[in-house]
Amino acid sequence: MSWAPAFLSNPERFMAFSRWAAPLFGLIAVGLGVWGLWLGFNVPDDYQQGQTVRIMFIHVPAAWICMFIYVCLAVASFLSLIFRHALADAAAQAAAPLGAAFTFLALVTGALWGRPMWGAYWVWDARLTSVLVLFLIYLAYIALRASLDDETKASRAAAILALVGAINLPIIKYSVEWWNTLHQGASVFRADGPTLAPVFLWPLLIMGVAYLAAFGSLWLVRIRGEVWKRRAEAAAMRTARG
Amino acid sequence: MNRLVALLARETALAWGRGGGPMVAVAFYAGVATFLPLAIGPEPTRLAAIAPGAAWVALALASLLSLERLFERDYEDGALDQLVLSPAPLELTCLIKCLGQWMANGAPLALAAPVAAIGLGADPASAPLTLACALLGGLAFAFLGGIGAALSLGARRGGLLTAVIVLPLFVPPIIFGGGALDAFAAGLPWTGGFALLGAYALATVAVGPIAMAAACRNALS
Amino acid sequence: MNRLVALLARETALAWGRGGGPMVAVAFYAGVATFLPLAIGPEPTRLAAIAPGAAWVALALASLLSLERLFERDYEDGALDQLVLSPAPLELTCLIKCLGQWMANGAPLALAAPVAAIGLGADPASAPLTLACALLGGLAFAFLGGIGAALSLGARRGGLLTAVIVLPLFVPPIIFGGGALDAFAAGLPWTGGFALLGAYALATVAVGPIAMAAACRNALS
Amino acid sequence: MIRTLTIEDAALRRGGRLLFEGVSLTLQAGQACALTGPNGSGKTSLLRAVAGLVRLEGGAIGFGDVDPHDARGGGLHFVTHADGLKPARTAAEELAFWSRWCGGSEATAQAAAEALELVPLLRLEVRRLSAGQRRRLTMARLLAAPRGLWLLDEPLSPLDARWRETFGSLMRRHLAEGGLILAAVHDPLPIPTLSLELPA
Amino acid sequence: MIRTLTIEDAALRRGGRLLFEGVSLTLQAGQACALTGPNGSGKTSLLRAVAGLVRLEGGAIGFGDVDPHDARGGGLHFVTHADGLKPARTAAEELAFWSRWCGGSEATAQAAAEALELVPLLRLEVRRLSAGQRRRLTMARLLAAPRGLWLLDEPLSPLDARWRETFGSLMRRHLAEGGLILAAVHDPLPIPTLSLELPA
Ligand code: HEM
Ligand SMILES: Nc1ncnc2c1ncn2[C@@H]1O[C@H](COP(=O)(O)OP(=O)(O)OP(=O)(O)O)[C@@H](O)[C@H]1O
Ligand SMILES: Nc1ncnc2c1ncn2[C@@H]1O[C@H](COP(=O)(O)OP(=O)(O)OP(=O)(O)O)[C@@H](O)[C@H]1O
Ligand SMILES: [Mg+2]
Ligand SMILES: [Mg+2]
Repeated sequence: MSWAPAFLSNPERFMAFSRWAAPLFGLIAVGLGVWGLWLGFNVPDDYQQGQTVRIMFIHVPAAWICMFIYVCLAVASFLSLIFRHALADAAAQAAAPLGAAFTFLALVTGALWGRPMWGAYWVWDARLTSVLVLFLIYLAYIALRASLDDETKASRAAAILALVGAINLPIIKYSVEWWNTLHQGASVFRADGPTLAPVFLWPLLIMGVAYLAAFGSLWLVRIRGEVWKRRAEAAAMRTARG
Repeated sequence: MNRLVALLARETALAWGRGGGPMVAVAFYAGVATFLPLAIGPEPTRLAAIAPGAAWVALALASLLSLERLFERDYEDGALDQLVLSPAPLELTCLIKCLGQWMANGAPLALAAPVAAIGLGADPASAPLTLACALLGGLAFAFLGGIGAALSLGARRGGLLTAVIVLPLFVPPIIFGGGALDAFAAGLPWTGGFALLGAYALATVAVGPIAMAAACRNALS
Repeated sequence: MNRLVALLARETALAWGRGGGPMVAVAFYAGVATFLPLAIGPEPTRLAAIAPGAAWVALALASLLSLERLFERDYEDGALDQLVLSPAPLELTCLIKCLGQWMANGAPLALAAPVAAIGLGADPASAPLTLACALLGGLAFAFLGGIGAALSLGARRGGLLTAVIVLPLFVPPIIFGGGALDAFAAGLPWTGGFALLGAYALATVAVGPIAMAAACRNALS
Repeated sequence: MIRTLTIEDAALRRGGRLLFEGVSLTLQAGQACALTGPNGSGKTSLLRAVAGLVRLEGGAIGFGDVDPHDARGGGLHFVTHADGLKPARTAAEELAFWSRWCGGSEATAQAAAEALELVPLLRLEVRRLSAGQRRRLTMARLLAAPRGLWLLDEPLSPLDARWRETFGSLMRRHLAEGGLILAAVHDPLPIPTLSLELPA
Repeated sequence: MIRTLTIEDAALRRGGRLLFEGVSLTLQAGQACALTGPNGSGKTSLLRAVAGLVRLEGGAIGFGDVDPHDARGGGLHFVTHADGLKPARTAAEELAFWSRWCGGSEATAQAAAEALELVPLLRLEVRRLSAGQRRRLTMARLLAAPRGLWLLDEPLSPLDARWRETFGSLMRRHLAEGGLILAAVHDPLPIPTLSLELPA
């Protein structure tokens, strides 16, 4: 794993790095979040969507980040499966509930937005359904981990599931292009550049970075907790054997 | 090669005994085709509209409920140990197991699907597409179900876990296939959805055995 | 008495682990409720019309597919021998087994049925009747399935036999329950169909255990 | 409680083949009998016939003054290879259920677990138990619910020397309390026994 | 073909408990080793480790100049209680499948069935076989597909005296042909063996 950053493969250095990185990311998240929301709530009403356009600044970054977290989960699972790396496993375990939470946020804000826009909280179209599927896969990951007693077996089984579930990511991404759904297509991350007006684009990007920092901070904190828990368990095992 | 053929024959026979086979498929769809009009009332238009979709959903559910035990029995009675101790790579063994399951369950159900759909009042012209979707979809369901079954080996609440793992993974093929059938019925281009279904099925056939083999090794160790 | 309570607890736990329980019911109906609109298109009126019926048919299919192995495992691993060697009459034991199966599978499915139906767009006023039908129907399905499972013990192609024996017996409750639900939705008197469903369920509970016990004794000897 | 077992001129047919005929045995309270014979001679089948699980072709089985129906419904224990334990349940759950099913209480199940040194294993799933541990778990119901007649099918084979010894003393105690034992074996039991040999 | 088995300083952990450590053994072509130890000491687990089904906590297992992957994929036979036979299939079907799976042919399966006197039983379903008959069916694949190393878990316990004898001579023949045997047992084998005892 020579290409992986040293702090990732060495628990000691990871702990040293995350001790200051986690709070720093947290501060960035709060700062950018406040700024982004302030900008977002002062944008002019959209000619089509009116007031409700403001949900965008919560919904869209949440939708981005929940897919990004899945990528993190899949990469960490891959590393733990192939290299049997304990820290990668802790990272995967720590990421799953965060991913579920952000996916839930995207679903709820999307549903709230859908009511005024489409006249229904929920429609069974491909984009919405595939995000729901993402949520369910996060839950399945958590459930699978919880129902195997043997720690190493649980982590390997869950890692396999995480990799299999990655098949859903392209489906979410391209669902709007493959089907004529109610949900609109990509307007920011496009090959030919964003098509969004700058007044909307900037707050959106700021909120995106804020979400990213928030996730980074929470993730590091949870990995640290996981590392501590495992150390404590190992110590308990040692003393138990005398 | 010889041993894989033998395995395929055995798995098919076992899956057949476990609740598969053409007669079961026919019975199952006969059930759906009889029950559905009985349960929701026999107005032809209502029925015809939902017929292919209902047959399609019934296929997914039937696959789900029969796949759960694909590995469990072999795991508990020691057959899985013997299957692992062989020159045949475990990935191939898993592939054959799923294929056997599909041949005993999925394929007969697929063959019966268009009949059931037409029985419910679907346009006979849709039969070839219904069949093709059911064949491909059944393949995807078999391999996805195999992954779920292998992952939940040795877990508490194995059956539940299989369902929780497998159901979300079933959604994309359902969307693809349902979309193709719906588009066909509406006279719209349906090849897109169908191609995606095929791609998804092939992807599960390619990736599924690797995941299953890893999961089986993990459960045995 | 004590031992029957213990048996009920065990059977419920086993059925639960075997793929039952409230979570599976929820997952199963979540599957039905998700798959159906995906497969047949999301037009609300279409969906609402078939919602209660679809939930009802899904219940029958789920019971059918999960019941097949009610006795088989115990027969093969010797537990049935031990269950027979007891002061409790085998009829009672069989009754408890089916009841456990119903509590772990049928009842949660029944509880989830109205939710799924409403989720698909059924009139919320129909929920109590959907629930009542599903509870009674589930009971009938469990005992009918038990008879099939016991009869096919030791037979080659056990699963097939179960389906062939049981499916025709499933038809009357389906008709009664579907009729009641349909009549309710149309604002017609529905008590007739419902009463027939109740009578049928009670009859299966009364007769089923006798048939099952005889079939089990026959398979063991 | 069963105090006598009589097998009179028993004949048994399986799948068209007559396994044995003219087999007779009388077992009194406090006696054990080792049932021997080559593989496939019908030892297990005879035990099943005594337990009422299969029907004799000819002859009769009696339990002294106990009604056969009562004798089979709660008067005897039958321990075979097919132990009916579910691999996915824990040893504790299985022990609790089977001892209650056989008429024991929580306390007797606990006592049996202690006597057979199963306590540290109780939290394990049955599939994790070693062959000998699993056999001990099966045997626990012999102690958890006292019954007169023990029908044992190769009871000692997966046990180690120490447990064969211990189980021998448990059998001696059962006999001393007026119990009866009929055991199908290939190796001699560590207790004094009558013997009944089935022909090939 | 495997001609050497070396176990060096093996340690094995199951469910958090260290079953054994520092276990070593060298087995050469033509040698058999009896693996003994009390119930739960890890005999079955060690056999599974040799078969590559579980991972050692420490130490190493080697097969001479045979690659471990090849050795486990077709170089050895592993016979345990959990025989993987399906009760509802016939003996003929199961024998045919497993011998083909192990690389044997129809002819070798037939020869094995004859050597183990299984021919009259072949049409029966596995669930109808007696314990000893079923064990013989499991053993048939040892003969149907020749492999160097036999890992046997309590191979003789359900067999009668005659079959123990016969199986002893089959083992002797296997050793004479340069095979190796590692067998977990509670009773001594009817052949000369090295011995390896696991501590309690
Ligand atoms: C529960 C319902 C909804 C879900 C699950 C959902 C999901 C998503 C997802 C996954 C994305 C990221 C797309 C990408 O990166 O390519 C996204 C973006 C977006 N969503 Fe939603 N959405 C929902 C409802 C809505 C509604 C009602 C609207 C408003 C009409 C809406 C407007 C948007 C917009 C404008 C974007 C940004 C697209 C872009 O610029 O890339 N969404 N949504
Ligand atoms: N339903 C059946 N049809 C045909 N043969 C049967 C049937 N059931 C049992 N048998 C045969 O009956 C014989 C007796 O089996 P049983 O299990 O009683 O033998 P056993 O003395 O216990 O042998 P072992 O020492 O191997 O355990 C066997 O040869 C078996 O194949
Ligand atoms: N996953 C697990 N978790 C906890 N303990 C386990 C697990 N797997 C096995 N064990 C324990 O490991 C020990 C070794 O079992 P093993 O089957 O190897 O013993 P054995 O020497 O073959 O005993 P026997 O003579 O009874 O067959 C047992 O005490 C068993 O309970
Ligand atoms: Mg026997
Ligand atoms: Mg062992």
